[in-house]
Amino acid sequence: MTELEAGRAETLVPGRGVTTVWERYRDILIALIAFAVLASLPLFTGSKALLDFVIRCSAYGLFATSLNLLVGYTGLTSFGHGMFFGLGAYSFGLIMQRLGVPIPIAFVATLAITAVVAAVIGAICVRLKEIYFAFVTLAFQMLIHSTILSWASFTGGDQGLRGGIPRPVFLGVDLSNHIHLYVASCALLILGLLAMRQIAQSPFGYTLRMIRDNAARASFLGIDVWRAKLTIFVLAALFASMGGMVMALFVSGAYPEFAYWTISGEGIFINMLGGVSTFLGPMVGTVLLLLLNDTVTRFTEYHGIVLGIVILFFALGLRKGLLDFVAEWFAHRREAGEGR
Amino acid sequence: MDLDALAGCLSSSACLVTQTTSGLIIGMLLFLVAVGLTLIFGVLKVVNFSHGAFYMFGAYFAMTAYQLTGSFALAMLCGAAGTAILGLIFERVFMSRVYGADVLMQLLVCYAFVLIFDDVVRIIWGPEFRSMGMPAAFQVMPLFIAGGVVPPYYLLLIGVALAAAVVLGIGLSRSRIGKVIRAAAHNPGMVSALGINTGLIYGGVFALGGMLAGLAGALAAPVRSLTPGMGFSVLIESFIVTVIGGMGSILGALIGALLLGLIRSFGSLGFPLFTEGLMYLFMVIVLVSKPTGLFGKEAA
Amino acid sequence: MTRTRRPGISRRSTLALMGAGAMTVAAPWVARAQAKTIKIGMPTILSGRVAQLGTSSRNAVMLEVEKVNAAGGLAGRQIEMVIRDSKGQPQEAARVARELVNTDGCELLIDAEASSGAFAVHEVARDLGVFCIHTNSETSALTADPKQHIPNAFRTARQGVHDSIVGGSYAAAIAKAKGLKKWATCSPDYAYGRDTTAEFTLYLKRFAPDVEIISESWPKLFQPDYTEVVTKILQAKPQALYSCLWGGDLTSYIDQANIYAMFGQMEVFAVNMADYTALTVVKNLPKGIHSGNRYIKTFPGTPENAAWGDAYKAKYNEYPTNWSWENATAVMLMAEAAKKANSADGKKLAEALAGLTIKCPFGADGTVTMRAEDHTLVGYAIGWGTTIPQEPYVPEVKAGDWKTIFELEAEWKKSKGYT
Amino acid sequence: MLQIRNLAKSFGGVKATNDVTLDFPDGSLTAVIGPNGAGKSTFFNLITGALRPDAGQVLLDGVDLAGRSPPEIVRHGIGRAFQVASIFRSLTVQETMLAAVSADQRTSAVLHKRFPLPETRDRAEHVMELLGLAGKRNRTAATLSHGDQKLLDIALALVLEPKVLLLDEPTAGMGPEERWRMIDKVRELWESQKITVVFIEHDMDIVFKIAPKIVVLCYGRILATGTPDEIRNNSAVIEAYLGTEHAGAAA
Repeated sequence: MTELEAGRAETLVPGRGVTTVWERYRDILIALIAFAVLASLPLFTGSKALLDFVIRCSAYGLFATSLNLLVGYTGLTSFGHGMFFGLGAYSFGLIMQRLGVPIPIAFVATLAITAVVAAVIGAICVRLKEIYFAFVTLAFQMLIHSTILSWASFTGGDQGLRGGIPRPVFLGVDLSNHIHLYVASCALLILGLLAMRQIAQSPFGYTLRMIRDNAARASFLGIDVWRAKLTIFVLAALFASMGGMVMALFVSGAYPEFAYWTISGEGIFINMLGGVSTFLGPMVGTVLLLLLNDTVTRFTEYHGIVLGIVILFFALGLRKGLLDFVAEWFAHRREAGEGR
Repeated sequence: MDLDALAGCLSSSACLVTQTTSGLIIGMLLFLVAVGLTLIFGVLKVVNFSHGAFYMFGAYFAMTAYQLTGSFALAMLCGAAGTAILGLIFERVFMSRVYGADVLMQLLVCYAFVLIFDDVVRIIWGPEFRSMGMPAAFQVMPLFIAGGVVPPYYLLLIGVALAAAVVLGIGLSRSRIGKVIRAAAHNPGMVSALGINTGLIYGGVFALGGMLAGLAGALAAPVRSLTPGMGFSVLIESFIVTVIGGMGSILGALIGALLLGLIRSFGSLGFPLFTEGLMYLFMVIVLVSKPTGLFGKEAA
Repeated sequence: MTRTRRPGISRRSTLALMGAGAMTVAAPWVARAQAKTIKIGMPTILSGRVAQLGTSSRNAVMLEVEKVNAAGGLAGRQIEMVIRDSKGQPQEAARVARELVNTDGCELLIDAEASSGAFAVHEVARDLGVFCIHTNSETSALTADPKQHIPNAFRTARQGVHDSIVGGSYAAAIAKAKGLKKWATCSPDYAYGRDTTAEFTLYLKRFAPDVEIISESWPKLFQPDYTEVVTKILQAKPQALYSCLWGGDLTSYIDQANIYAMFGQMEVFAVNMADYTALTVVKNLPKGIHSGNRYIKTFPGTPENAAWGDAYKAKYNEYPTNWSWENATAVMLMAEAAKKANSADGKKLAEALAGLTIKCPFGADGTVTMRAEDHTLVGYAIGWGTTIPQEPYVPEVKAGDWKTIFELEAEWKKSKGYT
Repeated sequence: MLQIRNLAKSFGGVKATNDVTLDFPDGSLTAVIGPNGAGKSTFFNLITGALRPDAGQVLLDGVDLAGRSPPEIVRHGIGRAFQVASIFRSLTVQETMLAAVSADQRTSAVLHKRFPLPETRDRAEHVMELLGLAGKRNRTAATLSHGDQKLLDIALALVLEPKVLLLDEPTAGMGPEERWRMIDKVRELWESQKITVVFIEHDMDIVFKIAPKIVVLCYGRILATGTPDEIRNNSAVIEAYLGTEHAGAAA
């Protein structure tokens, strides 16, 4: 039992998860650089399509990364996360259309509405475990989708919110201007990612990891598992809702498809594509999926077959997301190098 | 909402009979699809998201066979046998590679095939919707039972589905193969240690599940239009059925399917604009009060 | 990757492939130089449940574009169509439309989307100011609602309310003649189904005031099984049934209602029956279903119309759909407008198009007009008749009267607060 | 002082814990033994809130904890380790300890600061040193040896600074030599930390050697309590053990 013989001198390296001052501010620095690069993009290219692409990446990226807080960090596989994407788009669109308040107020109000709805639904859902959690979230999603379709007088039914979403100028920001919308989307994406990164690296983030690994043990450490799960369910919903708002601004409307289960499915797919064990995996997955979608639809209307084969390549070939694969590949290389 | 209509129907025997049989018809076809789903989950622990595709292939196979031969019986046989073979190949070549992997990986493989199969159908049979047509033998006046209307073709449909339920129920509980399958569901390691080829059992169960879905598709072909992607809404409904009834339970699938059929047939009277929503509401209620479904067993 | 082969190379080359993929993907973002050709972008539905209609839209457009190009193009510029699949999702339709304009350099748009997609593309047209013709959305509000109105967008699709006025008056005449007082409706539960049904019953009751709707059914769009709907209608025992189910849903419904012998028990008015996609597919089409015309080559019964239908069939080996004529009309109108404006510029085209009347095989009197006030097509052939199970499927079509249509449409707009 | 009063729990008519009354004075070290199925683990589960008792009281310093949730009971000062090491497989040893301290300091829901909080360091460090896990601080828990995983499990309980520590078979699944090392560690901890320790153990040699007090459970009841010598000579205990051995041989 050599392992128990403690104190065998191993070199003391600064531990993983032990933050230095540098690390504390590293994320903020990276975020600032990323934002600077993205925001200056319009200076170098006149391509509106590229800007459109980044806006869509913001919407889906916020959504997919927030889903990863549930799937990857907490082990809660939600099949209904898309409901908050739809909820964000609809609440924001409806508030702007009906009340005509300034955009920041509508933004905050939408987040508040999302929080309340997510708290109610989450309180019911997080009691269930594993696949049953997935089922019940899916059922709620479909219920909300059905409601949007049925409540046509309020939501516009299958036609969605028509007539455009008004985008009055606030604080000099004019979101009906393409560049302004682009920069605002990038800002939301970066701020959202930064906030989610903070959640993931906070003590609460580690509480989530404990729950994912062993919820029963976590409760014997004095952690209220139900409450922690509910908290992250609501937090993730907020970021998904932000993604929905970006999408609503982009298409200047909201459609029932935003609240359909396929959005949740795409979120899961993005996570699997990019990888769930790294923070930026879902972001990589988002870019991959959107690139794939946009290119394939340009060349063939049989995109189902092409997309299907790509998925099979990931599922049967790599067996993990791209970033997970790359990370492991590097780890292997390093080990091999050390072994020599 | 139209609760008067619902109350009116509940007090009329003709309406009761007709709507109940209509619920039965919807339910029994759903049962055929759902029982395959639940069987595959029960034994293989895989949520076969591509199950709807087998229903679709069953319908297309049946239509093609019917157009070539003009024989209804042969059409049904082709629908069932074709999908059984397809299921076997699908399981052996692809699904068997992701057992033990993350549930999400399995779902992803199934999702890939939903996309691929739909496009394959589009390439072979074209994007337009098709119709098989009702065989002349069934183009007869409907029967009147206790004031309710029942078409003979639907009697056949209910009969076939009930027969399948009985054969499955007895087969699984009484026959040797059934016992091996149940053993494989509970303890695959033990079964393979006994020298039984689990791969064969898994492939067989998948083929059986696919066959049942294909049979449902074939039976539906004369009365439903055939399009690529037709399996999708059926998949969603049979999925609800299995969740309500309890994943892995055959009795659960039967009861769940009948409940859903009745919700549809009576819901369309009382809540014509929220029939769909009613099903999801019911699903939420069942899941919250008993997560494993009405007849599901608590996981050990 | 010139290294020698060894384990692991496959992974590396995969990564390299992906890098290469990213480059080719990036390529489209580099705006291409303007050619003399004019590109017209067309988002439409080429996959999923209604792919058939999108394909028929594409077919019709290509048929007409060939003619225009042979005749010298759009104000001297050859047309190049860029047609892309939106999968029937509004957000994809919006994205594709933007991409067509921003990346592919399309100067004009033909929006061949179904309703919700059309509203999404409409926002893109509003945003980018690009010339756009909606060819398939029949939802009245798209052009009738002044809030939707923009100078650069038009519609060549039939308009729901026109259909309902003609259908309502036709059905009312039969209701009076045969004494059909108790009616049921069965329509798909989405905006088109609800609006069209409401408008139809409005005009039915207006022309035949003692008609009563005793039962309504709202199956979901693409619902596979209608058993509960069929039995519900049978229970209600109406004398007549109205339905605006369409395509595969309609044929499913007919097959399922058939085995309940429903068609012998009531008069059926199915506005979307007289469409070749449905007519040619249903195996046991009951006789005597009343239907509005969608596209039928015998109505209007002119040689031009018959010739167009035959040319389409000759080229694509199937009959045109309702969406086909609507898209063909869009190209015809653009060609004439370009002639009039002597330019293919979107702004000038739009100015020329508003109020333009052209000769057209689909016109009730041989012409159709793009009405100036609300940018929607009027004067197209519209009528109702009864079906038979073989060609010509609808032997006699009773044409609707455009004078009545205009009067009632104006009234309807007022009642909706649109004028 | 942990006092158990008339604790009872039955499963479908079978009394898994039947009217158990016991005292565990502060700073005591007690071994719980009994044949298989005697209800030892159930007894622990009732005390820690994993199971809800049908009747009875679990008094810690006079506060009744019976029927409360595991987090609540933990916060009152009853920590436990499991028969099968219950750890967080993907976290490193150090992360595990830091997160556990966070949980104890009620900072496990803190969002605005980075993990780990500075105030969690000393305690985590202390317990890692105490159990000899400091050298393996950067190892992922899943990659630890079986023995180290059990130590980590105990460390998890200990880092909460409990008043009472319940150890469910700390030596389960270990080889003979490893067992002794583990049990020495437990004894050492008990002596140095001055806490109440209750442990379940199968190995009689171990029990009789180190436990000052022994409780024997059988069919959910207390068969006997006392010092090793008293237990060794208790006829009921001997019969119970011999009896089960006979029954086991027969089956």
